[in-house]
Amino acid sequence: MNKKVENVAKAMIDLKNGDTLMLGGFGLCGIPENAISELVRLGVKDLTCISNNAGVDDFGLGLLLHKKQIKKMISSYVGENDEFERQMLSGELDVELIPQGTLAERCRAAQAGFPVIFTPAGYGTEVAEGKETREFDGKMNVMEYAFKADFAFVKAWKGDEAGNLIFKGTARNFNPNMCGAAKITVAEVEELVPLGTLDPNQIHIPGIFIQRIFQGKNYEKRIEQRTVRSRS
Amino acid sequence: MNKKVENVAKAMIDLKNGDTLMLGGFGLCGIPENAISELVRLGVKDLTCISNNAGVDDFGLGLLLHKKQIKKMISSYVGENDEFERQMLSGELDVELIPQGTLAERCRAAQAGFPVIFTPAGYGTEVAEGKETREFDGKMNVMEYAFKADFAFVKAWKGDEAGNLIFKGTARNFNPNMCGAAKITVAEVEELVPLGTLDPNQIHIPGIFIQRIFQGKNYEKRIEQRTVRSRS
Amino acid sequence: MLDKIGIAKRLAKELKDGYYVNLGIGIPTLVANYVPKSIAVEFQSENGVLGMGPFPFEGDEDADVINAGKQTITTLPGASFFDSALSFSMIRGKHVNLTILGAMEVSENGDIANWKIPGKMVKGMGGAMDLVASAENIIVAMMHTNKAGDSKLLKNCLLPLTGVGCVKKIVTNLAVLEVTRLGFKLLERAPGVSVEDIKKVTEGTLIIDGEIPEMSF
Amino acid sequence: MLDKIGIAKRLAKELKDGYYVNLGIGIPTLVANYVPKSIAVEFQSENGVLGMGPFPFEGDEDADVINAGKQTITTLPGASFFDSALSFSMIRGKHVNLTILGAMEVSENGDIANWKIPGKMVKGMGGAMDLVASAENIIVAMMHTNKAGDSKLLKNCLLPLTGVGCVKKIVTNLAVLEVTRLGFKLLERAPGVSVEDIKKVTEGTLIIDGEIPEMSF
Repeated sequence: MNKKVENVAKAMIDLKNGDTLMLGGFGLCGIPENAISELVRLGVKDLTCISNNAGVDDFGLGLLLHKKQIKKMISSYVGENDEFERQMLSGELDVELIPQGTLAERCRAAQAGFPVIFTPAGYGTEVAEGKETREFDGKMNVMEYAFKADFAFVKAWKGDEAGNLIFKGTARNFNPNMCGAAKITVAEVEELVPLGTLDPNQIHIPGIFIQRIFQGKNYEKRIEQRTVRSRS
Repeated sequence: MNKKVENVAKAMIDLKNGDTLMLGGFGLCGIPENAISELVRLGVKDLTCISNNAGVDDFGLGLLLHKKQIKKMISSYVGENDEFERQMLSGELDVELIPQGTLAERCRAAQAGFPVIFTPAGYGTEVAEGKETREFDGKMNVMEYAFKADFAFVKAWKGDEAGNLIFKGTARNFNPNMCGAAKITVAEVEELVPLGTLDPNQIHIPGIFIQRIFQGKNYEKRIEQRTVRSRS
Repeated sequence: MLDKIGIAKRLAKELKDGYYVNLGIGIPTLVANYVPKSIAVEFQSENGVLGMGPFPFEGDEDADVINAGKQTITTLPGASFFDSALSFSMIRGKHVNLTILGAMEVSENGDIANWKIPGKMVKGMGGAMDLVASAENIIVAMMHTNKAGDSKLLKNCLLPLTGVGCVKKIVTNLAVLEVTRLGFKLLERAPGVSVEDIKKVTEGTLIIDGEIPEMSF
Repeated sequence: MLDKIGIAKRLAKELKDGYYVNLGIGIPTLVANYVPKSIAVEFQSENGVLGMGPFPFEGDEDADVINAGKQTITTLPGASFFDSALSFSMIRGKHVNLTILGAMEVSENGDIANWKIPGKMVKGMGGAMDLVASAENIIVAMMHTNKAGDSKLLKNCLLPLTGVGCVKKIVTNLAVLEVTRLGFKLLERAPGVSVEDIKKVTEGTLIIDGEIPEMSF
């Protein structure tokens, strides 16, 4: 079961204009840096991107926004990006904001084969407008659909050729929930280890959810808010 | 955050007749052996048990069946138990059989705060009788409710006093999905390790889902089907 | 006519390189022994393991490592363990490519009954209802007739259903058949079995289109 | 009148031993600095960590270990990392005992608005809608008035809502108030602040029942 591809270009050979993409990461933490760079290089357009955040002006999805490759963003928080704001206010960019837990679970529903979920999040707010709502146990819920996407791009810490993945720290975030939630899931890893190296008991995402995997390179891992305390 | 209790008796001090219990395990693999023994010792009656299987005649939930402590079983497969069969056919025992994936997900829904799920499993069969069904994307689904339970008893390999758990092999099964799916979740572990010993990146279930944890003892870990090949 | 091993060998020809496969209890389990050397497949067991290997050597059994048939197993390099919810995410989410399971009855529209006989002790459906409700590629492995000699390939199932319109293909001791809109399409005969032999024990509509080849292994 | 640190200190008194707490961005984040030594609490951050510790020492920052405010953090013994779905299972499933978050407006029936100002750039709700929809114990930390001096405790919220009827308690620079069926019940005054002062800047129904004590720390 060898899912390994040589490089990021091979991993997205059949990606095309207008595709819907899922991208893992929270802020700039755990984002698929190599996939984003390649999307910029390819210059594919009219993308719909499902990602919790939209990067910053010069990093992450901000790079795609800068080149106007994104038609629509589905996110929960997009606050750190001037170009995003400009395109959104000018109407160039379509934006759908949804609660973070709903975003995670709509990914998970796609992964797990559930058509819909019912969640209390957003009931009574404009997020619920036009959506079916329903009471269960005295509490109102909003019906939300599983996402449908062409590609999911996830970033893991370690992986093997079978597609098994282990994430690190809070770089895990949405990545595991997006695996297998699109037609094709591409995993980039900091370290591609030999088959049999990963402890079967400690694998976060089994390879069955992954179609392609490659060893990423040049990870910048930019820190958005460097907060420290002094040693004194 | 110390969830540690001295022993199994302390862990179920407020358990009472008529309670609904979730019990982890698949077959006899990963079952909460200490909790089951204590339930037998306590002699509590009229229990509703949510568990994928019902043990065998002289082990696992079979021990409770033998003492007629169970009023109702909610399971997916109950085939290895003569006493079960006798009580079921005589009408002493109420049995609700549901698909295994539905069982897992009704636990997970309770853990995750979802009121219902819609699953294709069981549509067109007697499992769907009396239940709401609904088409999504051309496919029919059955609406199933999150479980409501008083106690969940799970068995893990390692745990710490904060309630963090790591499972081993296929003894994992339903155990993680039942954590936090009842009012009180009691974890028994083969090894209670000092706080800080477990790698935060490798914890299967964070302690937030666990109310009580204790070091189990005398694990028999009976094998139901010992299948081997010869070394020649 | 095939024995159980023959059925398993024929089923093994349905495996394709890169497939994730869930094998039911009974004949399907035997399929794992006949995987062509030229392809890589991984076996999933719904109790929470992917990448199952052969049974352990005597003395190596681990009570914490079993398959859905509660048998002690081993794992191969690249294997993983996971919880029941994620296991059925693989199944419901159509990540498992092929499901092979046994049946008591199959109807010509692809309904399957394999979990309950009214009046007899019901053991339960286990994971079968999830598997048949979601898998896109379901092959039934069974004897063509029951112990009384009655056909198990019917116009309509008489027993309580496990799933509706889901079976795609059937491999029996006598034949390989495809479930089509018009009925059971005969694809192959078992060695030494004639089309007439198959007709006699197929209650559902049987479609015979041209020459029916004998199975090859 | 309290400053931000004063509000955080007063909020810290709401923590109870054994609580799992989610702190929003801004004033709520400061609460972590004032946990009473006598109790154990664990902080959850919805991006996927439980058991957050203080900021790292200079040079120890790890880009892979951040909180929901995207700040570099450390973890304490007993911490765990997890994915976003499990993180919101903790929140939606009511396993997090207390949520403290900021707000632009709160109405007397407990509605909260904290994510959107029409005509201005919308940053998004992040995890706030999930938190307020499910948490059973929600405390809002905010200034009593906005920059223009208008009350943020209203009969009805004017801004788009984040959640309905969910806020239980409010701690402002002037007062501690409970949301009751009849309106905002004044529980405590900030040091040096009179009931009259609070009345003036509370647009929603204010319930004053007996002597209102001054906060103690």
